[in-house]
Amino acid sequence: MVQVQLPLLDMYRTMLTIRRFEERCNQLFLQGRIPSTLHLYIGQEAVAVGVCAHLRRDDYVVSTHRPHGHAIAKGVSLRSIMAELHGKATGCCKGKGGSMHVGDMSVGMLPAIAIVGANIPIAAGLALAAKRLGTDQVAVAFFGDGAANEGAFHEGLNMAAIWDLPVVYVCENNLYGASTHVSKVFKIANIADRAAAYGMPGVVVDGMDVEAVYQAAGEAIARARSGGGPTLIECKTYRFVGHSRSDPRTYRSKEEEAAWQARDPIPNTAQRLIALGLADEAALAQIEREVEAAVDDAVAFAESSPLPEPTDTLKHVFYEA
Amino acid sequence: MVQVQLPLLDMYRTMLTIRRFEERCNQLFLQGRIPSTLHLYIGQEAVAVGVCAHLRRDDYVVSTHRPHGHAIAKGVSLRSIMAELHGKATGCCKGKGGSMHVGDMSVGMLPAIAIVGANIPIAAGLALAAKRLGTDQVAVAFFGDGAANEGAFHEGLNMAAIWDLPVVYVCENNLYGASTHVSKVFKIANIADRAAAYGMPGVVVDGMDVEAVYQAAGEAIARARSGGGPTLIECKTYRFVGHSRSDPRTYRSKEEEAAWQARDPIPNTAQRLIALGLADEAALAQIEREVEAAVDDAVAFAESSPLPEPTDTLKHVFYEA
Amino acid sequence: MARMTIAEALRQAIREEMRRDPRVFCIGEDIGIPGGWGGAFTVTLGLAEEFGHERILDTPISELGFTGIAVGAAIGGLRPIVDVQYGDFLFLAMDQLVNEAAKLTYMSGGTVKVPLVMRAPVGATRRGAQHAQSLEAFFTHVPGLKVIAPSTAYDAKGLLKSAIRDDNPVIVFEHKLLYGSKGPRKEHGALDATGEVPDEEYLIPLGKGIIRREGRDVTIVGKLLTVYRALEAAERLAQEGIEAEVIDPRTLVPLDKELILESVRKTGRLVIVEEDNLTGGWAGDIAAIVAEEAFYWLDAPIKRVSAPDTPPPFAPVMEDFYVPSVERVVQAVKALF
Amino acid sequence: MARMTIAEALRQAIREEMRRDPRVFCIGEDIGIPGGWGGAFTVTLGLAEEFGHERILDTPISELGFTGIAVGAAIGGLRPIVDVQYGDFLFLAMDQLVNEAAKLTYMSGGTVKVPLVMRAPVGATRRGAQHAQSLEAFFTHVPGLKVIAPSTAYDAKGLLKSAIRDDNPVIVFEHKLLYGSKGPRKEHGALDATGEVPDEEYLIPLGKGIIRREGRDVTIVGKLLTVYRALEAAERLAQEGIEAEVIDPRTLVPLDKELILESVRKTGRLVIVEEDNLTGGWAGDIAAIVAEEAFYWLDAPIKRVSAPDTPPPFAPVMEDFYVPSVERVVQAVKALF
Ligand SMILES: Cc1ncc(C[n+]2csc(CCOP(=O)(O)OP(=O)(O)O)c2C)c(N)n1
Ligand SMILES: Cc1ncc(C[n+]2csc(CCOP(=O)(O)OP(=O)(O)O)c2C)c(N)n1
Ligand SMILES: [Mg+2]
Ligand SMILES: [Mg+2]
Repeated sequence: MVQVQLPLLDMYRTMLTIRRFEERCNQLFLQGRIPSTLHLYIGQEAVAVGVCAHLRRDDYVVSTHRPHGHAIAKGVSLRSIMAELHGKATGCCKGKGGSMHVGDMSVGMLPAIAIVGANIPIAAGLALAAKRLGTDQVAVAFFGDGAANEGAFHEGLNMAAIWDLPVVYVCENNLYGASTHVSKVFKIANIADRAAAYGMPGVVVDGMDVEAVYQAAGEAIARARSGGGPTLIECKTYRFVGHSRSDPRTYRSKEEEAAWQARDPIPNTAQRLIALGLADEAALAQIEREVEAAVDDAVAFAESSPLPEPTDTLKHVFYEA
Repeated sequence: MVQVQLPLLDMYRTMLTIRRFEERCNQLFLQGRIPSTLHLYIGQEAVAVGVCAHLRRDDYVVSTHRPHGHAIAKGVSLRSIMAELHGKATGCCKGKGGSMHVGDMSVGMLPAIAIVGANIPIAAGLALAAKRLGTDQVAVAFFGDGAANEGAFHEGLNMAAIWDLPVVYVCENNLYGASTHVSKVFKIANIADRAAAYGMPGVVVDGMDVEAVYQAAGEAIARARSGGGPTLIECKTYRFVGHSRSDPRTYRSKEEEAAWQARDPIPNTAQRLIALGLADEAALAQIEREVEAAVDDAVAFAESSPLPEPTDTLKHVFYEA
Repeated sequence: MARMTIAEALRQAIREEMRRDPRVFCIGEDIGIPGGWGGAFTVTLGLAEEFGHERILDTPISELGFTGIAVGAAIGGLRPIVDVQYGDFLFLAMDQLVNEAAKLTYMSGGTVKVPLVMRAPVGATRRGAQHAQSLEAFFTHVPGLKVIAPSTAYDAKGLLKSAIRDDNPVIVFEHKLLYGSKGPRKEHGALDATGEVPDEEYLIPLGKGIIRREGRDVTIVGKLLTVYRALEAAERLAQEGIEAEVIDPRTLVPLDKELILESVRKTGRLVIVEEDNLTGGWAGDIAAIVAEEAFYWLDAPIKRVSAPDTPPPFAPVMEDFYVPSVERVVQAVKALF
Repeated sequence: MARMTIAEALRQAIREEMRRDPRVFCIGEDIGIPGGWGGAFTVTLGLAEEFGHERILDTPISELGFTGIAVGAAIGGLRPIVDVQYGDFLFLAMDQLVNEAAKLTYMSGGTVKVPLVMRAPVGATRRGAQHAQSLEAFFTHVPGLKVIAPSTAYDAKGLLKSAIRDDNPVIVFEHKLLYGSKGPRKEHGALDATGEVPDEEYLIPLGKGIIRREGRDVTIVGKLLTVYRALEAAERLAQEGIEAEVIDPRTLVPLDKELILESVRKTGRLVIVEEDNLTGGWAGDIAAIVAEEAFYWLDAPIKRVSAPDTPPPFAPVMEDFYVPSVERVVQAVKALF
């Protein structure tokens, strides 16, 4: 294994930012202060963060219905995400997108695609553009276990493979597609094994371990960037919360949840940081305060932002230079 | 390997029937006596015949844009196929279908589906019905190498696998999807290896050898019938003719064609029959005459059959009991 | 008689038909998972307990695939009720619906039947562009498909039962704001579409529309949610002395054309209200039929009140602008006088 | 000036735009295979020789996937020209076209652009139900997509060039009987749609229709093949003293509504002719627009001459009944007088 210099403290901060940001979203949602539905990423932070830590600003991320974590890890501003969730004109999509479509192309994050699996070929297309334009950008598609049963997965991975596209496919296997357990819809144990069907390398990673994710993603991204083609990385992970708003999670056991909670990447990384001497309790407390402040700021920004005009509905159907 | 009693003479006759029938179709087409386009099966006869030799009348076959061979092997009458190609009211689809949709459910042959890959989930559905109704019927889907890159392949095979459906997937890898060579669109050598992605057995068979096909299909069909679930069989084969009407085949070499022609299952099977003492030259000549007569009869039937009424267009949009 | 929501009425229809005919089964995502939600809007909740997981069949997320499986199963002798969680996902399954389900009877010269029901929730509910579309016009345009769009609990039950017994593919559009889904699946902005449903069995034949309100001055045709908008508009118009007749076709294919034509021949004026985008919408078809077949009875232009030609926006303030309001219906009618 | 077929004109448009802009590329099945056909109807024949296989990119048979790749490539800075061999296969790619390509600009608040061209052959040509459909109405209904339907070589070139330079997804419908494809790809029953194409560069802006024939008595709107049917009908009607004005909108979205309205205001009568099925067709939309916006100028009902509500049948004798004939257009017009 290659020895890499881990930006562990940065990754910790980003994971914590995602966590606190989403906890706040959930509060605001339950208070009726943000509309719609939310698919929270809580529990899976190590995946977005471990992968995106390698990405340049001009690299691409294409996400799903559960995009907040990817957006934050890719550098979309908390303010613009929070404003979007509030349906405000200052949102990253000017209020047109909403929770399931947050994104900001100025930092390489495409508005997320909420059709399960549909982001997979799109990421290959971004990679094709990068390859053709000679930019050495890499595209990353995040998607769930559920998405791996969509035709788009099959067609997208195959073309990525035959054309050696600079794309990394990160399958976040959190054991459930909505309420459906993976064992009901896969006869194989590891989704990563499907990579073989396309002549692509596939790896399984502990998605609760940000260092492991960082390691595997680093290899895949370096390979993609240097012309070595795509990789399928399966991260075994878990969402600690419901699938979407007010999901009572009665399709899974409290024991299962507790076992995964024990592997929460955030306290675990905090301990690692202390053990490695990269931070002490005071430094972590300071990060916590800074993160809270950033989330407060995002909420304040969102709440004080103007609503779109109703007639803004009619704008942006077509692109105007 | 299980020793099986091969119905080799019957299979020879059926292969020859397909060959002669399609040669005649091609002639009639070139003479402008049948309209439209034709996708001929010439060269691949061993596959349809080796598989269908195991099927009961009430088993299902779901075919593709290239269905004549499957239809004949499954027992659709030559007359009704030929009449269909002529656009006659006596055709197996009353003239509504045409070459790409021949079929006859009374012998278990669904009107063929000309959307590449679309027959794959449909076959799984027929198998699901058989399983639920407890009929011990088996469904077979034939499809090409090209179809294995459609999303429908992925979704269909996965569900067939997780539900242990009595379906056999027969991929006829004839090296080309239209003009496109498999090496351009697959990074893997054997399509059968994709079965592993679904936890399904996959086998590679010489599709020019009717005995080999018979053997592999027999095992897969027996497994399906007895509740053992689906199989993916890849038959390596070759179409000796163009993809469709008047294809000059300039995308492949004469040498390649010649090499495969040398493996023509029809003369090869004739030799085997003689070698095994199952037939002599006279018997084969007799079969040849009978087959020719059957084709003549089909053409005569088709040509003397009435056209549909123009207003028949309006019938059968909805099913009437 | 029992008062129930549309979700409950649909569930009861499915339960009764599954009891009546062992060939009927449900197939879709998250429809029968123990502890799950009974589909995205609770319609199949509890059915797996009665009928087991073979008949309430949970699938992978493979819309094209499981629709194709339903097509095959229907041909093979079962009677599948398929669902997608949001109508928007039908675009993934469209090949199986349009090229296969709708055409196999025809292509086979009438010998193959495909008794399949496809249920799809439609309508904008604060979820943005990919979970909000109205899909009706994409499917009314496909010969070989029947299309129903129930707006009351009574109709939902009676029509769905007929759809299940029909020997053809039938698409059922259900409006999310009309389900009356409860508990965690309750929808913001939902209407109270509960209604009385008889205890005894009944069917509503496909192809029969209904007059929801009688009137002599103008005909308003709505479907699903917009039936309610039309009725509310009619009340307001009545206060100004305009008596609107409100028609709910209930079945879009086959369409009860005569009901609409008769009404227009009486009123001389027509407004069609739908939540879908204006261009290419179903409303255009109704307008075209009337402009051809009741032209000489028309006293004024035909008006369509539809969503604008934009994708559904997310922000509530824009979504409320997007979805046709009662006010827009009132204005459209008044413009005809 | 050079005389050429539509297939040649499309090819020339692609060639010129590929020379002009290195970001333009073609992606589809069998489009650049050496010794192959240049796509199903020869449009890309020979282009791989000039531009190489990276820019004439042959794909697996994966319509959803390569359409999605084109969406991504467009966002990433390229300008893909995608094709499907038959329009009927668009149903497989519909999710990427409707839910992604058409909506990403909107969902992103106008920041993302998707400059993608999707080419699709339509029309019945003796191949049966799955290789014959007219797809226009499925896509004119989708906000965020532009739609063109060229019926002459001149228009094909000028419109396709504009489509390639457009910053939005544009769907191009091409009629198989108008291509003028040669050699083994020649179509039975094809019309001679060859025409003069200038040597110097020109563009035809999207959204501008054209009057193909002037007349004062009735307006006939056609598109693609039915423009020719309408023109032939007009000649026959002229012999009976009825002067028909024939309009070819060329672009379906954005529609040159004014051109049609002005004509109807002049003639007072409207017949719309299209090869698509009647119910839910594009013709209904035109009828609805006129019934709303030119109602007071109409002297007679609006007539649609369309295919019946059946899938396309195979047998020539039925297909000929299915596709609107000149005779049917003539009868429809005469019924208005
Ligand atoms: C094509 C499609 N089908 C169904 C849905 C509804 N849906 C939204 S999220 C979801 C589960 C997705 O599971 P997975 O891919 O594992 O992602 P996770 O939610 O676990 O992050 C489903 C079924 C959808 N959005 N798109
Ligand atoms: C979905 C779809 N895409 C494209 C086509 C056009 N087409 C017809 S046959 C064919 C090649 C199919 O290749 P393969 O599956 O290998 O079957 P083969 O023709 O070799 O028997 C293509 C591209 C089609 N009919 N359906
Ligand atoms: Mg999951
Ligand atoms: Mg092939």
